[in-house]
Amino acid sequence: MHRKLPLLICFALGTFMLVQFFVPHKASTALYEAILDWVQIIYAFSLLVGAMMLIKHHAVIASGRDAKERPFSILILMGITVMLVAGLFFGRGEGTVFHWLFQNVQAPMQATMFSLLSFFVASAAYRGFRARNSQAIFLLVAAIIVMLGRIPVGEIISSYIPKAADWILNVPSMAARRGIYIGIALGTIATSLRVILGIERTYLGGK
Amino acid sequence: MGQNDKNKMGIQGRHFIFILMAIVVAAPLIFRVGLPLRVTAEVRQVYGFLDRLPPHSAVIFSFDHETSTLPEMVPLAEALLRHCFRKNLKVFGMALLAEGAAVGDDNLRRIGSEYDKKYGEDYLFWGFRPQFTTAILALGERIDHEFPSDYTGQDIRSFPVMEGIENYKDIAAVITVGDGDIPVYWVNYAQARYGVKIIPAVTAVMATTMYPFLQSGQLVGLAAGLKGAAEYEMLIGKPGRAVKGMDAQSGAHIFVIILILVGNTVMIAGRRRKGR
Amino acid sequence: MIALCFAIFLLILPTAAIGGVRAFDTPDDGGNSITVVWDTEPLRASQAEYVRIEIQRRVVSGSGWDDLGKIPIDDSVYVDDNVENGVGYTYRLIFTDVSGGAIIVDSEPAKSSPQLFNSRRTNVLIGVLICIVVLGYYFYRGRKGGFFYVRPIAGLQAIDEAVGRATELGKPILYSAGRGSMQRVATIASMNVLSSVATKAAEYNTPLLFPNNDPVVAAVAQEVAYEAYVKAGHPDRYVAENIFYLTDSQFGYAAAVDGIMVRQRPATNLFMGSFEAESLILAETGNSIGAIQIAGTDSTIQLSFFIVACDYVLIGEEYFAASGYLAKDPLVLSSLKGQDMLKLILGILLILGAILVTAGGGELLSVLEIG
Amino acid sequence: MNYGITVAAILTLAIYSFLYKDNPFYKAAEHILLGVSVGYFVAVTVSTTLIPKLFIPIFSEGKLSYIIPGILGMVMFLRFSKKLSPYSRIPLSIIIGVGAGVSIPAMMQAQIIAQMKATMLPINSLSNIIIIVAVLSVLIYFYFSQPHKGAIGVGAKIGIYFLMIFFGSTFGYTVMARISLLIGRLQFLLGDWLGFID
Repeated sequence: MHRKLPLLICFALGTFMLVQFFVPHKASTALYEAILDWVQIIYAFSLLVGAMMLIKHHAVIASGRDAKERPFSILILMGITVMLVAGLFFGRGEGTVFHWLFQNVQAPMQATMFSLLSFFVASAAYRGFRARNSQAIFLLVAAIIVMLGRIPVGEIISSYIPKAADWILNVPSMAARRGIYIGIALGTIATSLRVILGIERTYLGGK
Repeated sequence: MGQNDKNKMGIQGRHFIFILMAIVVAAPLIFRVGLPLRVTAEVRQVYGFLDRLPPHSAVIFSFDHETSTLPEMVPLAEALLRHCFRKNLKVFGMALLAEGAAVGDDNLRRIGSEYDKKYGEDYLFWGFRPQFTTAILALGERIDHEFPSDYTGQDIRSFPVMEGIENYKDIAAVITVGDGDIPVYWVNYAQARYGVKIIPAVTAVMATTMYPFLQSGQLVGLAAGLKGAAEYEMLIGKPGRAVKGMDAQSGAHIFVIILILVGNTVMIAGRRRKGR
Repeated sequence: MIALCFAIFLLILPTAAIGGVRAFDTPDDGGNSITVVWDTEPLRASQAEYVRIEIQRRVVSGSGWDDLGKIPIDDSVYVDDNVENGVGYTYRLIFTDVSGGAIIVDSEPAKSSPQLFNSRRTNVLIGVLICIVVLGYYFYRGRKGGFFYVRPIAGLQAIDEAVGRATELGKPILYSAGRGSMQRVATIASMNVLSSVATKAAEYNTPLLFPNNDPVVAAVAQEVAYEAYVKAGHPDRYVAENIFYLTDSQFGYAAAVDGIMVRQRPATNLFMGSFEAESLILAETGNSIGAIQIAGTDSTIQLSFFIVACDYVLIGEEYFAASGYLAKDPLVLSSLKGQDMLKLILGILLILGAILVTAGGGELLSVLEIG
Repeated sequence: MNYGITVAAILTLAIYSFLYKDNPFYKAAEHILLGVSVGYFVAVTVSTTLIPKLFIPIFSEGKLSYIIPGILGMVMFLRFSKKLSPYSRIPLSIIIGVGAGVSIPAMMQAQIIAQMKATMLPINSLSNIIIIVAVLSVLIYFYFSQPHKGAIGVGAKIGIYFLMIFFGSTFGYTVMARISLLIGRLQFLLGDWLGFID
């Protein structure tokens, strides 16, 4: 039952959603709206499952003996608890603990974490980005034109640079991306069809 | 032993580049030059479209990003929000990623108060919905069914700003402030299926992936990255942090280009030496 | 030309009646809607300056007119979304001019009904049907055990050579699957590549290091690698400790893998999977220790960095094709074949379309209008 | 004095300490971040999605049909049980089945038909020709049924160079994005915190 039923559900719902696209009749819309609701509710639970897994993982470490890792797992659990209690019971608007922690802990740290990349880009530019063949040369030249063309200095060097950047973005780069999109669209249609027909079962775990 | 020394050198060299990078960005922030900015056609299209909307048209701001890209997302959202509030458009906020919810609510209230707008009368924040495909589709049927209450938990039908708003047919444009693929989902599921106008305000990383939809007319325009925000700030005549950051952006681009050129020269020279 | 236009104008002017009001069931919808249209041309052409349009409606069998409101003078369409299906309605437009004079025009009665098929989406239906037929055919053949050819992929041959090189130099191979969870397609594909790499590593007795970012992926990888060693006939050479879970921190992972690279100096780095920002740090360090690097991923952004920092890169679909080829998975291969066929069809249509437009048949492309 | 900004600045610096090397301060900051993010996420998901979309309909509006997705959602938690975990595939199959069903027409409509139409350009300018050739050659590069020889080989070769231009422009924009993030953080440190700049 736990093997056959999911395949049957996939087939039934997949087919309904596919056909519904072509049918404007209200009878199909009502069921359609209900299904959209259901999916969002179940999906919200699945997100909570992910969070639970993480909590479980760190709860094990926090209660274990690994003195090196323990304090960090305890930090995670503390963070979760404080934020959860604050958000669920004491409001989320301005002036609340939840809002303060979001503004002064979560947001700045997350943004800083990503800004580390600007440093890594700089060192990789010197040590890693190599024009090792003609393809890489094309890539780097396009990159440099775009980088110059999108800043004021590019315009100062030559008025052709921003124009060249515009052209690259609107013509060859755009068209190549379109080719990729069409390929991805076909790939998605093929995968979706396999899911609906029940021949793609990787999501069920194991083949 | 020799190898170990080399590693140490490598790490030190890397630190040297890090420090230079910090200086290259920090110095122009402190000592501003004010290099002239060129406004691109893509950003002008966004501005022109919003500018031509009749007053009280409804727009959705969907905050489809996480906090990691705030330095790019907030200036973009601010500039576009200022324009919409100044034009007296009805602004509805929502988020398809959880972290966008707190950011969006905050932005709407902050910029709304700059223009004396009232929550619930001029603008409203609906909140967060997971599973973006189904959320985008559901808004095409009935908005008050998808969001029965706003972010603060009050009945959505109790707000006067919701009057006459049923689904996408009452929405002039969706502005998706996104740092990932979600703007593409808006195109696939809202633009194609319901004919909604989509305006992507995205991180620079996502810019190149928007062009195919821009050329095909599936997008109204494109405002990308801090540079896009700076251009928009110029267009609405309210230069802010994005404009102030553009000197630093210029400096850092030149620095990275120089590093690439020097790095490659060193490699070619090294190869020649080995060749002999 | 101008004279001709003027003549037509004069002809129309005296006879043009204001109105031409038509009401009909709104097409391609779920019902409860009637569309009313009228000509605005006579309004503009007329000498009287019209300032207002009002619209009213009446149930055919009923008596009184209900006010529906005012309409901007430039509009020529009104959609009434508040009607009952199957009931006849007559619409009345009242055009008022600046002096207060009004013209009243009634429409013929119309009924609303829901449609079963949205005819504006016929093009999508045809497209979907073609996909189902073509893909279905190849799925069927795949299940019957059909064989599908896949072109040689340069990056795959490079992996073989790179493993050989590590053996010659007596150095280890470093493998990373990035940061994707086990559900990600790119991670699943990575396990197929790993299986092939581990088989070779077992044959050559070259150490294979695989630090992981996700405990589940680490467990699966251990299983996959062990199986490969057994298949190669050298289960004794398998070292479970070499495939291990490191940390789930993004940059912490990158820093730790950096440390492994600098200390153990692998001759070959293989980055196969779903990567995020950490890819930059890994590829840079790998480059600085002079390792041969091969990457395969579907992330556009990371690809742009990998291409300039690695020796070979499997780009998007190419990576999945390579993995399907290695796993000899008939399902993946048949799907690939079906997609190829569709690409061929689209390519031909594209050329024909461009020629058609060039030859002046651009209006025909309206069949591709989406709605 | 605004304590919030000071706290944010200290945490920002703790993260930047990673640039020297991986260290306990960085690690602690990173774990606090992870904890707070998960807590935030769960709080927002429960209070702004599950409460209005599930609990209110069931408990205050009496819409009992919502009990079904509620139960299916709970079934997801069976993943934690070794014996019952296969049942968690039932709700999963709803999400996946619906996703598959809606994506087929959407892909056909938005990414194939609309994109094909936009590529069918009159062959009368260099840019138009390049667009058509680029789309075709990229499709050829990702065509796996023939070896890259002869005409197909030439097509694929052209395709890879167009791909390189795309990856190059993405590279340029990505560098731009990363630098913008640093600008934002330095504006915070130098402006909001230290007050050197406005």
